[in-house]
Amino acid sequence: MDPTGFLDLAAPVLGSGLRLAVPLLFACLAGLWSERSGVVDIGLEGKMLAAAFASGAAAAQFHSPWAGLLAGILVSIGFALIHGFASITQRGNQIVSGVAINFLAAGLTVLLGQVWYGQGGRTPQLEASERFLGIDLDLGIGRALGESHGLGRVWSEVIAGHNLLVYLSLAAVPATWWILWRTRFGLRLRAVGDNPHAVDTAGVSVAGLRYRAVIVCGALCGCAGTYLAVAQSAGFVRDMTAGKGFIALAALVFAKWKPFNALGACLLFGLLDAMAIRLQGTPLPGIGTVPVQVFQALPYALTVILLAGFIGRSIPPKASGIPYTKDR
Amino acid sequence: MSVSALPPAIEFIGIDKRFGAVHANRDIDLAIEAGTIHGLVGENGAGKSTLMSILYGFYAADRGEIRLHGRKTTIRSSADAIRQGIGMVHQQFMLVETMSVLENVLLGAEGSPRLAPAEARARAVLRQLADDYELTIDPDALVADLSVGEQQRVEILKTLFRGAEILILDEPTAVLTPAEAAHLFRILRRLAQEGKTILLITHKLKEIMAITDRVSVMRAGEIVAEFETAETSVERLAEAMVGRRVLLEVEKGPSVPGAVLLEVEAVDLRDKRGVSVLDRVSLEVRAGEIVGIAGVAGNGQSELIEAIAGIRRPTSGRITVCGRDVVGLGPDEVREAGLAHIPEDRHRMGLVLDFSAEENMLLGHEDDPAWAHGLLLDRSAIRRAAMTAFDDFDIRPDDPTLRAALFSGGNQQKIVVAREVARTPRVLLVGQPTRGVDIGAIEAIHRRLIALRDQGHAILLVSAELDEIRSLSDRVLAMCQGRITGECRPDVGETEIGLMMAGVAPEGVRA
Amino acid sequence: MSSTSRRELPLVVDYGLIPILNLSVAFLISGLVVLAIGENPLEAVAIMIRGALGYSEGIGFTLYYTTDFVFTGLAVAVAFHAGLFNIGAEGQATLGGLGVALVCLTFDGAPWWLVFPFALAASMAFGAAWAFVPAWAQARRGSHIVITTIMFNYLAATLMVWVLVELMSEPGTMSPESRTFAEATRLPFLRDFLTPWGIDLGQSPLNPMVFVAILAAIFVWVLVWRTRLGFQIRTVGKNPIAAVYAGIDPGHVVIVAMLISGALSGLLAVNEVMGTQHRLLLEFVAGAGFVGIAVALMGRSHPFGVVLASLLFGILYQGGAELAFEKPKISRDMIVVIQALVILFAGALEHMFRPGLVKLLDRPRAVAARGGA
Amino acid sequence: DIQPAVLYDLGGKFDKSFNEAAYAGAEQFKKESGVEYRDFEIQNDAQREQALRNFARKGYSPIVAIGFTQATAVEKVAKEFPNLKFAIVDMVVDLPNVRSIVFKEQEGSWLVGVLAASASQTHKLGFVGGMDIPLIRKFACGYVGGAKSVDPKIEVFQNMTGTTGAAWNDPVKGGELTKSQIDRGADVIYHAAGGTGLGVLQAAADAGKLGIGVDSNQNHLHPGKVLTSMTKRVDVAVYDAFRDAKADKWTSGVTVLGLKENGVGWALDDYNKALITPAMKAAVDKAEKDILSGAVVVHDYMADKTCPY
Ligand SMILES: Nc1ncnc2c1ncn2[C@@H]1O[C@H](COP(=O)(O)OP(=O)(O)OP(=O)(O)O)[C@@H](O)[C@H]1O
Ligand SMILES: Nc1ncnc2c1ncn2[C@@H]1O[C@H](COP(=O)(O)OP(=O)(O)OP(=O)(O)O)[C@@H](O)[C@H]1O
Ligand SMILES: [Mg+2]
Ligand SMILES: [Mg+2]
Repeated sequence: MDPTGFLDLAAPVLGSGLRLAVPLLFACLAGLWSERSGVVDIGLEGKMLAAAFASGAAAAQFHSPWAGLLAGILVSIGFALIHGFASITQRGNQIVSGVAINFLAAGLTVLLGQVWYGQGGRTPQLEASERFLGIDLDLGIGRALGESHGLGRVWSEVIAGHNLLVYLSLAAVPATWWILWRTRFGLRLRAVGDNPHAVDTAGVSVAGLRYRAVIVCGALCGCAGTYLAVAQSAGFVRDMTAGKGFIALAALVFAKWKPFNALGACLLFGLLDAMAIRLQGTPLPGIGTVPVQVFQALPYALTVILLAGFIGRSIPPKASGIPYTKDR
Repeated sequence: MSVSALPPAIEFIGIDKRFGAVHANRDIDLAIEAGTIHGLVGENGAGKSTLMSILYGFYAADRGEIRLHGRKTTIRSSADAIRQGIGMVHQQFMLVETMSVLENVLLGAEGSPRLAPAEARARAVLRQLADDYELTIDPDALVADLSVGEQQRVEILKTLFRGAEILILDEPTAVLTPAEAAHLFRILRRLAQEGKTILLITHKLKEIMAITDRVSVMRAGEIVAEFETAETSVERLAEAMVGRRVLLEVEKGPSVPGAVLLEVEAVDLRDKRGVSVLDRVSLEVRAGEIVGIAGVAGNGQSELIEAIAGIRRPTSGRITVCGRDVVGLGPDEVREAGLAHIPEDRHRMGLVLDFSAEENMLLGHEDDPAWAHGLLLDRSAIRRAAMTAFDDFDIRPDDPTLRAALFSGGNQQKIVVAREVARTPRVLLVGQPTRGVDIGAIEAIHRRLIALRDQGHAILLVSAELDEIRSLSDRVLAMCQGRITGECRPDVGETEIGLMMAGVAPEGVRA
Repeated sequence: MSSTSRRELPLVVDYGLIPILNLSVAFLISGLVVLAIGENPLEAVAIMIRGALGYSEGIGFTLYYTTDFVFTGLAVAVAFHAGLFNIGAEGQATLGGLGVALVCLTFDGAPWWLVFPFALAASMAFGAAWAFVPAWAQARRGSHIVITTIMFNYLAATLMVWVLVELMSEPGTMSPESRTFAEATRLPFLRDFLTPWGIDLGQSPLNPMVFVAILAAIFVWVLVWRTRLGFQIRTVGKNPIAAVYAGIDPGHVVIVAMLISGALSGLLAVNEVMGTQHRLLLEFVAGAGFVGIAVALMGRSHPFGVVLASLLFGILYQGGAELAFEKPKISRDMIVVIQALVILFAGALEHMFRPGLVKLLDRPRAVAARGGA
Repeated sequence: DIQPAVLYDLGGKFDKSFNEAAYAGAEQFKKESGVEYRDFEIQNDAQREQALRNFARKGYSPIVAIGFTQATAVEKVAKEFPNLKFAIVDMVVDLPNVRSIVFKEQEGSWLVGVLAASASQTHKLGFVGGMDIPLIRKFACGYVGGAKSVDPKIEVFQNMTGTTGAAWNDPVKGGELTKSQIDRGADVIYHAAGGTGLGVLQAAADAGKLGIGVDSNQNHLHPGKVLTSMTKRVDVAVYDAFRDAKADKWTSGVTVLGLKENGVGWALDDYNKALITPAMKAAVDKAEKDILSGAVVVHDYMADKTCPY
């Protein structure tokens, strides 16, 4: 088929893939920060959910998406600190703590939502002015490329016109890389995830580093949650994270704990999802129409195959998951 | 040397430390003159590491004070210690293996928030240090890829980079080859001459005699003796440590070699990256003899042992144990063929530290019918066996139900040895049998190996300790870059063996 | 999982006092939340306890939930001993359900004691099969078990919808669920046995699987601590290098351990499908797979601990249901919060009171140990 | 006086769908009659029976169970308590003391299909379902039928959200599904996906297209952007059950609520009247008349698990 035609077909899918990738990307980077410092976090889901609720509520309360973002981030950091206290200060089991965080968020969001708004945990529906909507980045380029087909369409649907958080998530990737691999803080943080004893004997506080990492993790989850409730949709709905936290975790392993790989992994997941959506109900050449479930299963099945086929072993930071004690 | 008028660099005054009810350090008084090298010896668990850890701010003393250059100081954390100019090279290295030498040196002493400038500065300093102390090492090398000796150099560089005036080394030579050790000592002397104060913990009394100015002996948490090195002897130190006379020289009769039990023929081995680590290695070990392999660590000895034990599969060549070709067999099958293996790293391979001692006795033998009780394991049988082993090897504490991690290195090593010799294997592979082990334990282990030889077992010994090689072996092979570079009788001089280890075989040494 | 050198305490303290302290804190905080929404916390706790343990029917329900959690908890625990984190219990149990349903529908009408063994076998076989691919991928292809098991949970759910909608649900019915099994084929309820003996379990769905659960716990204990396989599993989990040295093939052990783990998860399905619902439903596992993770870790991966932790969660579920029923103000979400707090304080923060207690009473044994060295 | 009770399905009281409608009905009854009622949200399948029995033991009656998954439990418990009144929505339980209320969703869907087809400029419509289960296919089938009756060549894209409970609470996914349908040209999108539907209506509104609500009247969510809502009066069903019990007019047996009984329909109010042109109004009124007169028989997917349209 002719290139423009193909682009017309691909552009929407790519755009949708990107939109679906954003929350995964935020969460995945969050996990990266936490686990690079040696704190395993399966509570990403819960933090996202809590943030989604907080941002939804705050945005409605103060009629500003920014208030939402702020609240989302703060609340998520709060949850992150609980996890930090349990796994860093108390040397508790990090997975149990993560599970607890997930339960806590699932219950508390709906509970408070019910008490405050009496809509079964839903936060009030947000006006356009209270949300992060697509910002017009056309800059004439879209027009120059020819409005609504071919490259023009790619520009307007894949590159331009997304909401602020989308670009923020993309910016977070190089930022994460730069901080972790180009600064003192990053050096120490990666070190503490690999051999905390080395950091300790070098006279740097292990706990201090890990707490800071956990806080960044919280902030990023906050962005993820806000994106869900205040950008993608117009308010919080119970359990609206729908397992994205776990997919993000998968992406993190997939990405071998590296920022740019994380970008790739999340885009891949997003794209697979978008394709699954697009392909639903369309007959396959040769086979004819296949059950919806085939396409719904596609992203998960492909992930497994890719992992077993191409990715090979991915080794987590050596000290991740292990509480730090001075003696062997 | 003349005792200077100025106050000692370090003074421990009544230092006392308990772990739970373990009295690790009892009211320690110790003064160390600036610019001297001070030795600290004692059995496993005597309290040496603890005392040093206190000086380095890693543990807090329960009582007592520390003075540096006469000034009373409180050292609450490693950070404090570093600020006070104290540097420590720990028993197990404190390095981030996935990072470069440069990053490891910088860690915690970066200076600027951005790395780039800090790295530039560090490179310059490293170059300087390299020139001053022949501490040459590629700053961009990944630590994981370095030999143990090099890794230790990194540790020393770390302390110097932080401008340490007082240097603590905990068993620095436990993992070094003679050459590397010699190199290390040259560096230490240089540092001492420049007025730096050095505290050296080691189990090797010869080293104490060689480079320290003074030496203190610890036993059960106390300082039981202190000598001017010049005025003491290995024997007196040993006696002070253990509290009884110790036989340092293993006395052994001549060997009566029998049939060939282990035969290695033209074995090649490439690692994952395809680099050749064993190059047409051939050797044989007969019943009733100990063959020692001398060589600088990382020249294929470990790989050779693992290839024979069935842990690595040779790319080509034949290996026969008791006449059975074992190439391609798994470790368990090789064991059945009559081989036992004391691995060189007990913590990494020889033990499961979280298992009880008796469960460690099972490792590799879990499907031995002796332990079987129908489908189940026969706990009482295992317990009985463990008990006998514990008495037999005098392993302390005398409680096989304790986690292996709670035993000192010496006793941990005895557990491994006990397990491996229990089934009187025909062929025994022994790697670094006495690394990090106190002389009491060394004596016991050596005796046992000789006894096995005399009972007609074939023993292949790999050790970084030339002394150990020479005192135990009946024949010595030298290895270099994966090749056997020479063979000689154990009584030839260190220099010849050294040459062979370097890959140049001077004529005449071939026996 | 926990720090290597924790100074040991008397078992009474470690497994008695500390958990009780933790639980009290959890309930204290829950109490505050209850207070916040305007109910009397003490009354709430009373209702929970009474609802869960106060009368025989409640106990029946409590034990019924416990049964589920024991299976998934043991499943996660076994994997843990091999150093594997099996998040896939949910999916494995789901597939187990498929197996049970297939057996029961094929032999529909046959007496239950005849079908039972096949149902057990099928549930375990299907559960194990669903665990096999992730295990194989981990062992032989090095792909991370956490991801693959997560993915297999989704795949299981998807498969179920298709099977139930396309194959099992009969025309005319709205619901994507299988035909209900014949009376004779269902597992009998214990209440039917016990009423003659004067024990009235009311209408609780407690069925013989509770005994199977206990057997499973004993089996796991024997397996892990009394058999060679168990020894090999633990060795691989604690020190894979030592395992290789010992001649154990870690890959092989990983696969076997995961198969056992999957089979245990599968057993949950017999309790639910053949024992309680008597038909195959969508999402009948209802999160028990994830509760299993908490249960396994809180039980320190020890079968006995797992059983206790499962009991705790059984109480929370049943007591919680009663509480939510009694107190309209207290929604099911409130119950989730309470569960979360329990997991947090009794699980993640389990060491909070340790240091204090250690100071109080120290253990001579460990001391003698090191002193002697 | 009576002690009515409602038992919601797993989706919960506030699922923006039939459970919520039931809640609304109960509340209305409470407001009008001043009679208190009890309700309960189950957490897992085992609690269905348990909760029903709890109500029954405490003598609650009538007890209304929402959702087809309750059938087995209702059957059991209703047998145990023959002198209490039970009602179940969306499923038939054949017992003397049980009132079964089922709806002809296909008829309501047909009507909104007609409206959608007449409102569409692109001759492409969208449908977003929560999960690929018979009930949802029933909605879809009627919708397609109605649309095709207006414009035989019209294309209807269908998407299902997911395969787990999350599928009913995933507005983000719902939004993406909708966007994708819009990208393919759809300009009117109908949802039957509970909470997920919020995302569907949102996405349609954001893109300046039209959405169609379901179950309760959702026109107000995005004034001028929701073409209409297919109302399924579960609220009425619950209300009637309570009222009949109170007034001793209780009747057991099967009640089928279709167009004729005002059990299903389409919502017209201030929020959307600007969207409904006279022509559209005429078209839908005609369709309504045909169905009532039997001239048009809307196929029920459940009958044979196929959709002829
Ligand atoms: N982290 C710890 N926790 C509890 N007890 C400890 C700890 N570290 C050391 N001990 C106790 O203190 C005593 C001294 O230990 P230390 O490591 O100082 O001995 P050492 O002289 O360094 O032995 P080695 O020569 O084997 O290194 C040991 O017997 C041990 O019982
Ligand atoms: N984490 C710990 N908890 C309790 N006691 C410990 C701990 N670590 C070490 N010890 C004690 O410290 C003493 C010395 O232990 P250490 O590991 O230093 O022996 P080692 O000979 O140095 O072993 P290696 O040199 O092989 O590391 C032993 O008696 C041991 O019981
Ligand atoms: Mg030591
Ligand atoms: Mg030592």
